[in-house]
Amino acid sequence: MRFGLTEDQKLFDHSLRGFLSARLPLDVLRRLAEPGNGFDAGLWKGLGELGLQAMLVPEEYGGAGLGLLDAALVAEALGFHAAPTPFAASQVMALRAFQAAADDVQRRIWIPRIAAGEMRIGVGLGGMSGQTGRAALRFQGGRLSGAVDGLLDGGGATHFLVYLADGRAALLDADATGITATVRRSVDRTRPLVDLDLAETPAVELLEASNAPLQVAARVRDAGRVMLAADMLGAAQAMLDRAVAYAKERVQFGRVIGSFQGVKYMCADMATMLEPCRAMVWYAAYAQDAILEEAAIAANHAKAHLAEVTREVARLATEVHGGMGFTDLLGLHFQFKRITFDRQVLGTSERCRHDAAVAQGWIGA
Amino acid sequence: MRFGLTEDQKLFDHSLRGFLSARLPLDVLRRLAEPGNGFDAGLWKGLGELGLQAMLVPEEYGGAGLGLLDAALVAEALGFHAAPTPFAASQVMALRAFQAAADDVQRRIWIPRIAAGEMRIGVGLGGMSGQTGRAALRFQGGRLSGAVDGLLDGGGATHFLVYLADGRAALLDADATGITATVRRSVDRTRPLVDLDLAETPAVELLEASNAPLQVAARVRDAGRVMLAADMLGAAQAMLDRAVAYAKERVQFGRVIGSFQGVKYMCADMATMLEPCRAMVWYAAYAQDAILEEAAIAANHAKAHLAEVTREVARLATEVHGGMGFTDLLGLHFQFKRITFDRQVLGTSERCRHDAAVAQGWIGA
Amino acid sequence: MDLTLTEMHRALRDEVNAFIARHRDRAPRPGGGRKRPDRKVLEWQALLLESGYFGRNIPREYGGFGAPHDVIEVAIIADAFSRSGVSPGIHNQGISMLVPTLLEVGTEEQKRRWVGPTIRGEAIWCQGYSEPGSGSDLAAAHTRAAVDDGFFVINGQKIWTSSAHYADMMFLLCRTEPDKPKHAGLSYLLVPMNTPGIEVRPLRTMTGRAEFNDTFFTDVRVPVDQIVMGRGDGWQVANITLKYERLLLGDANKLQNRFEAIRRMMQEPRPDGSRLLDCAEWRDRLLRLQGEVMAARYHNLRLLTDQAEGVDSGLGRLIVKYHGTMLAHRLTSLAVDVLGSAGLAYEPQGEAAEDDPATTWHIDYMYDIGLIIGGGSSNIQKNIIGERGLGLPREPKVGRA
Amino acid sequence: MDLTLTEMHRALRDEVNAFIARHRDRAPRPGGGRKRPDRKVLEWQALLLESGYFGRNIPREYGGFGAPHDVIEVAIIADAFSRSGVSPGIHNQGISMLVPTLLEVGTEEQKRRWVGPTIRGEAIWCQGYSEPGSGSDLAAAHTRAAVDDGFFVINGQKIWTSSAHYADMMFLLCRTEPDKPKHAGLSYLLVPMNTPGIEVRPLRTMTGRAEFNDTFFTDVRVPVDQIVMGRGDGWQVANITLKYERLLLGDANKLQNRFEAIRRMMQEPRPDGSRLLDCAEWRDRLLRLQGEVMAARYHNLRLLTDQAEGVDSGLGRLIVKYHGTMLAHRLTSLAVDVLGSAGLAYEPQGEAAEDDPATTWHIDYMYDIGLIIGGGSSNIQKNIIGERGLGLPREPKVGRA
Repeated sequence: MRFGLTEDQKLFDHSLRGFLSARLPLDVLRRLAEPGNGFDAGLWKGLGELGLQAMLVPEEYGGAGLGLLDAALVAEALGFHAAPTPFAASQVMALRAFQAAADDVQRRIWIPRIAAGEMRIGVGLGGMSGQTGRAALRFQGGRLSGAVDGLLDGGGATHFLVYLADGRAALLDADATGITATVRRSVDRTRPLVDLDLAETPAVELLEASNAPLQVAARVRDAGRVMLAADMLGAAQAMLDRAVAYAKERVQFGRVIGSFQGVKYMCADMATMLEPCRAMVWYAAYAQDAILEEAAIAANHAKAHLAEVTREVARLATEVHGGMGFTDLLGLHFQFKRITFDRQVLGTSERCRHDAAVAQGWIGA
Repeated sequence: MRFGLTEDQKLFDHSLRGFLSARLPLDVLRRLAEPGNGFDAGLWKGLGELGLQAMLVPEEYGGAGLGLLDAALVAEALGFHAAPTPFAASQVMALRAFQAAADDVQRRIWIPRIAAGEMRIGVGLGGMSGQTGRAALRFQGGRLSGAVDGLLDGGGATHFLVYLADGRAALLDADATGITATVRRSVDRTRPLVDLDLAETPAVELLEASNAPLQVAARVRDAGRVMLAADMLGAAQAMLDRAVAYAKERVQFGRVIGSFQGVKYMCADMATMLEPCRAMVWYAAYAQDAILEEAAIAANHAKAHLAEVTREVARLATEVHGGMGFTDLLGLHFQFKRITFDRQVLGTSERCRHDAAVAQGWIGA
Repeated sequence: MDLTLTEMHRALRDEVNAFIARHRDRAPRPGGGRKRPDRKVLEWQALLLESGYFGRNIPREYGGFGAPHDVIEVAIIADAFSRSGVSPGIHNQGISMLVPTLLEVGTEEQKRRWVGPTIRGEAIWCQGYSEPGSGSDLAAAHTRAAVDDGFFVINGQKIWTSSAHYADMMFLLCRTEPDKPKHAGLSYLLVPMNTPGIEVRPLRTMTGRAEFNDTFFTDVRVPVDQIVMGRGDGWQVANITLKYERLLLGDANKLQNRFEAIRRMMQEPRPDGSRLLDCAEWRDRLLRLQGEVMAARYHNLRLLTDQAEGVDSGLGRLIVKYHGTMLAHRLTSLAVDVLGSAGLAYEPQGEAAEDDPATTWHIDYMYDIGLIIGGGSSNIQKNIIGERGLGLPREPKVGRA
Repeated sequence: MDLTLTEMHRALRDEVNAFIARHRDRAPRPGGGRKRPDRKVLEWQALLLESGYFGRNIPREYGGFGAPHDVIEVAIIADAFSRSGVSPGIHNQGISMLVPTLLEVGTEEQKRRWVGPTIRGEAIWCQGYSEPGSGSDLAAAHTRAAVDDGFFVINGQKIWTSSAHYADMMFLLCRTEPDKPKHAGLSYLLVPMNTPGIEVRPLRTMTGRAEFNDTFFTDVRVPVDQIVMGRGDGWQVANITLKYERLLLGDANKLQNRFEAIRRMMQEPRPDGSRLLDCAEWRDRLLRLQGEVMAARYHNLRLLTDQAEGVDSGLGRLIVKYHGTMLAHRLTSLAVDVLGSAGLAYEPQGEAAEDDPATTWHIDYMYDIGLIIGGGSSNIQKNIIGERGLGLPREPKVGRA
């Protein structure tokens, strides 16, 4: 009946942003980002108290039973503040995997633990996501061997959820035998990529209760793509806001630079590109729960389009700041790199658009 | 030893532009363009007197023996003035076809007639050029039947040169039996497209003296693409020049609009895009004669790149003129449409880039 | 966020589809707008109004259907007509720009007098804004109206009056207070086009057609009560009209219709049996545009919700014209490339030629540039977005150059 | 137009190729420039100078090879080194910017003193232009130099001094005539970096590295003859240096090298055996860029010809920086997309990390934005192109905002 946020959503968004703003001033962000593993126990705890870890979990398992649109607002806020914490994979993709492919017993055991913030789950979709890197796993006798690169939210993870080529997913304990998790610091210091080498590592669980495992995997991937789109939206909005603020302050040639059409038009161009993206992210998130026939198309286009737009915004916002934008000093680069990371993982724009074409039946998979 | 025009070339260019400028003021251009057949006997005669029809013809056949770079300067000047006259196909592509695939007798008969300006030859490459439309011909017993669409320089043609799928080319008399030539007025009123329907039409000559007829056809096509690139360059330069002149005159908000960064940057963007195109066209033209191993790559990239750049320049130059640019009054649209025509014929940008990839051996033909 | 369809919405959707199926033979060809509506168009318009598929939210007392605002209803109706290819009714400047302006700031009498005939297609309006010397700088209008014995006496010239040659009325921006500062000296008058002293001359554009006119005023007399708001308020009223014009120009439904038409072209087999949609470089170009059109559509849903809730969308609204017209031109750019050389054949004068999709795409390819320029050029839009939307400072004033 | 190779050109090409084959083991790794040249680099530089493959057209009396200008020769040499991947010698700010400036307007003594050591890599220069308050508005420099007893006494701060931490000398733009108008009050001084009172602090950028420095001046004394041209001529000299900097920043050879590297990446089989170059949407993206790089290369040949013939290329020269840096960023944009998630691993601190192509591409992707901004931002470039290149009027002056 309406296209917009509810009062509850606005209030929640407001309190989350207030928390992040107070909790992550630039000097703290610098300190937390330095190790590059994308996890800080204190921040994790604080976000848990705000309900972030249980928000999507159904009420019967102790959660708030909210939808992906709510999660997108969280991802947007995390992107805005470049928050170094697991979320998109750990609290959204992994949960969705459990909901869609775990059996009753598995759900009853694990979902409450996710809701309680006891688990942080690094997720690896391997080749299914369009990511580059290794993705060759053998599963035999309950044990997993091989390698998979580029897991998301794998820094500080208690568990890993890795997909096999057939769409089933294995849950691994991060401390299990035969597991070597290499946390690679990335361009985006706020989130790492994790490479797993596995030698006869026992799987804690195998999620195989779905009749259409590859479709379920694709839905998990799409939910992740929406989260990354939202994250890019937030990061780009932060860069635009700061560029506009800087343009109102900085004086060159005896004038505030924002009064020059050259700078003004850069800001106007950024706003014109970015503003429609907000509705697109909302729609794509909402569609994952409520308009299933459009879910894949919307998710893939959201990821691809946001990647194109926010790359431009990231460059232009840096340019508006002139030399200062290029320094480390203002910390603007945290959002710049956040956008870079989001664009490059779970499939580049070309891959996402290809998947959108497949979802519309234009071409075969 | 140097990358630039000779004094002779500059002088010739100057006199040609002087002629066109005097001969084609806007009211005359309007009148000549109205029928849309791309031919005016008076203009043709005048250009002949300047040597345009014989310029590429070797001296032994009565011509000036100049190269494709000279022809590119002519094409650029014709594009600049949106001159409604055959040239690219009639005087360049057709001549090159004769030079590469006619036997000695054929050359001695026909090339002097081309040099004398007695022939105007519409050229149809059919599917080889990447053009859309019909291209299905049967050649049997010296007679041609079928249909081919979209011949260039076919308005006021005395002859048609049509390519068969195997790379041989048939010369037809425009008045021959069984020939129906439909001159289609195009968006670009200064040049039409001609559709041929043929029913047992006798061929005057068959050009089949080459051992590699498909390669020769591709070289003819590439020469045509360079001419179109040069034509786009000229048309876009005319639009840019006029936009800059307008921006220096027009007053809005109490200021000459060219003093606003908004307008100034549009002009700067156009110049930045267009200026390197000049060297590219020169190189591509020169390469057709002198650097054969780069000829195809340079020609295809020139056509594709000029099409992309000049589309932008055409839009921006119109925008700089505001509402006046959108009217018929200033005649700016003659160059706009010239660019449109050049872009759409002999293969769109995607097709030309594909051909450039083939020429580099990146992919198969 | 709630886009789920209620029972009532489902019923409406079925009802609209049934309506279209039952009545589609009575519908005129979509488009038009370059001629006075004929009897078929007027009858179809009457049927749409009566059924609540046009003017749905306009109060009954002014000739509308009087339904409360509901974004989903509006979307359902637009979608059904768009997918079926059946005319959704008349869209002209009177309906899209003057009617919402009058509903916002007109007097009760003006609303009662003009809204009904306008939405029924009986009263055709044209817009008297631009002048030869003031294209982007609208407020510099020189056309003046002096008061004489209960009448405004108008003298001057307007350009870009798009349907002046068959319009009944013009909404005119002119200078009535020459002693006041530039923006405070204007008034917004409603002028019958049959008033003596008005001369209309067709203005040919780059498309080869005369979609616009020059309109000349010599001692044209209109009663002083033919004014919207008061003397000197013209700039304010004009800006309300411009707001609606800019939303119209960036219309997301039009973008969606264009995208679908291009997709269909690319899906059709070519003479050699191949489809352009199977060429990855072409498909990727189409997909990029699809993503942009989707963003525009969802953004539009957001604006419609704001509108229904009486919220000013601010920045979200200000970007629409610039965003939509630039995207539209990129869509037609792809369309003409898809057509290739076959699209170049062009006979814009004949009525029938407008049915030829190739011709139409090339007209749109050029006309779109007119739309990028008209209704406030892209540079004007960027000033507005930067200054009103983002709060950046205005260009400093300088003396005359 | 004559690009055909004469016998002499062919001989040169063979000679260069033979030189490279014979000596390539003695060559240092290409790149570098973030450290002081080591012995290997200096010896290689000496060999190149002596062979005429570096400083080819610089007169012998100043330490060059003294050959007459010949575009083809220059192109042959650049091409041979580029294709072989062997270092073409040192490129730093002293060599690319200060040396041509001195050759253009330096005194005989300055040329004899500085050109030789600089091109040999013995004298390293840094550039003292930007200040915290004046990035784009260089002429607003506040760093001042007062004359005292035969010395300039310098006080102030410069930023973006890229090799200040190991440079021997700085060319400095500072205010010596505070009473004169903005542009007329500047001078261009040559300052030894070991002069007491200079403090250099590293400035970290978004890449995570400290490619630049802040440089502070406290009563720094340099003799009054350490000036290029006269007092108050600093803006003129600085603009000559900027001209060379902008040509350097838009360098077509660098674009070509990048393009080739991306092409090779896309031609390599991926783990599943497929090549990105076989995907038409990726290939088309590469081809678009190839076309643009080609245009830049040929344009560069044209500029080299103008230079050799002593002709000012005007507009053709003014566009180079803006065109080249924007294109460079689009090339790196493709490169990082080609690398995908695998390119994100990033350890910029270690020396070895710079050998990792993935890391290097991501550094370049960010550093390129620095180059778009530095040396006159894109907006500054567009002002220059519009005003000096196209003759459009300047922004009207206004009072202080």
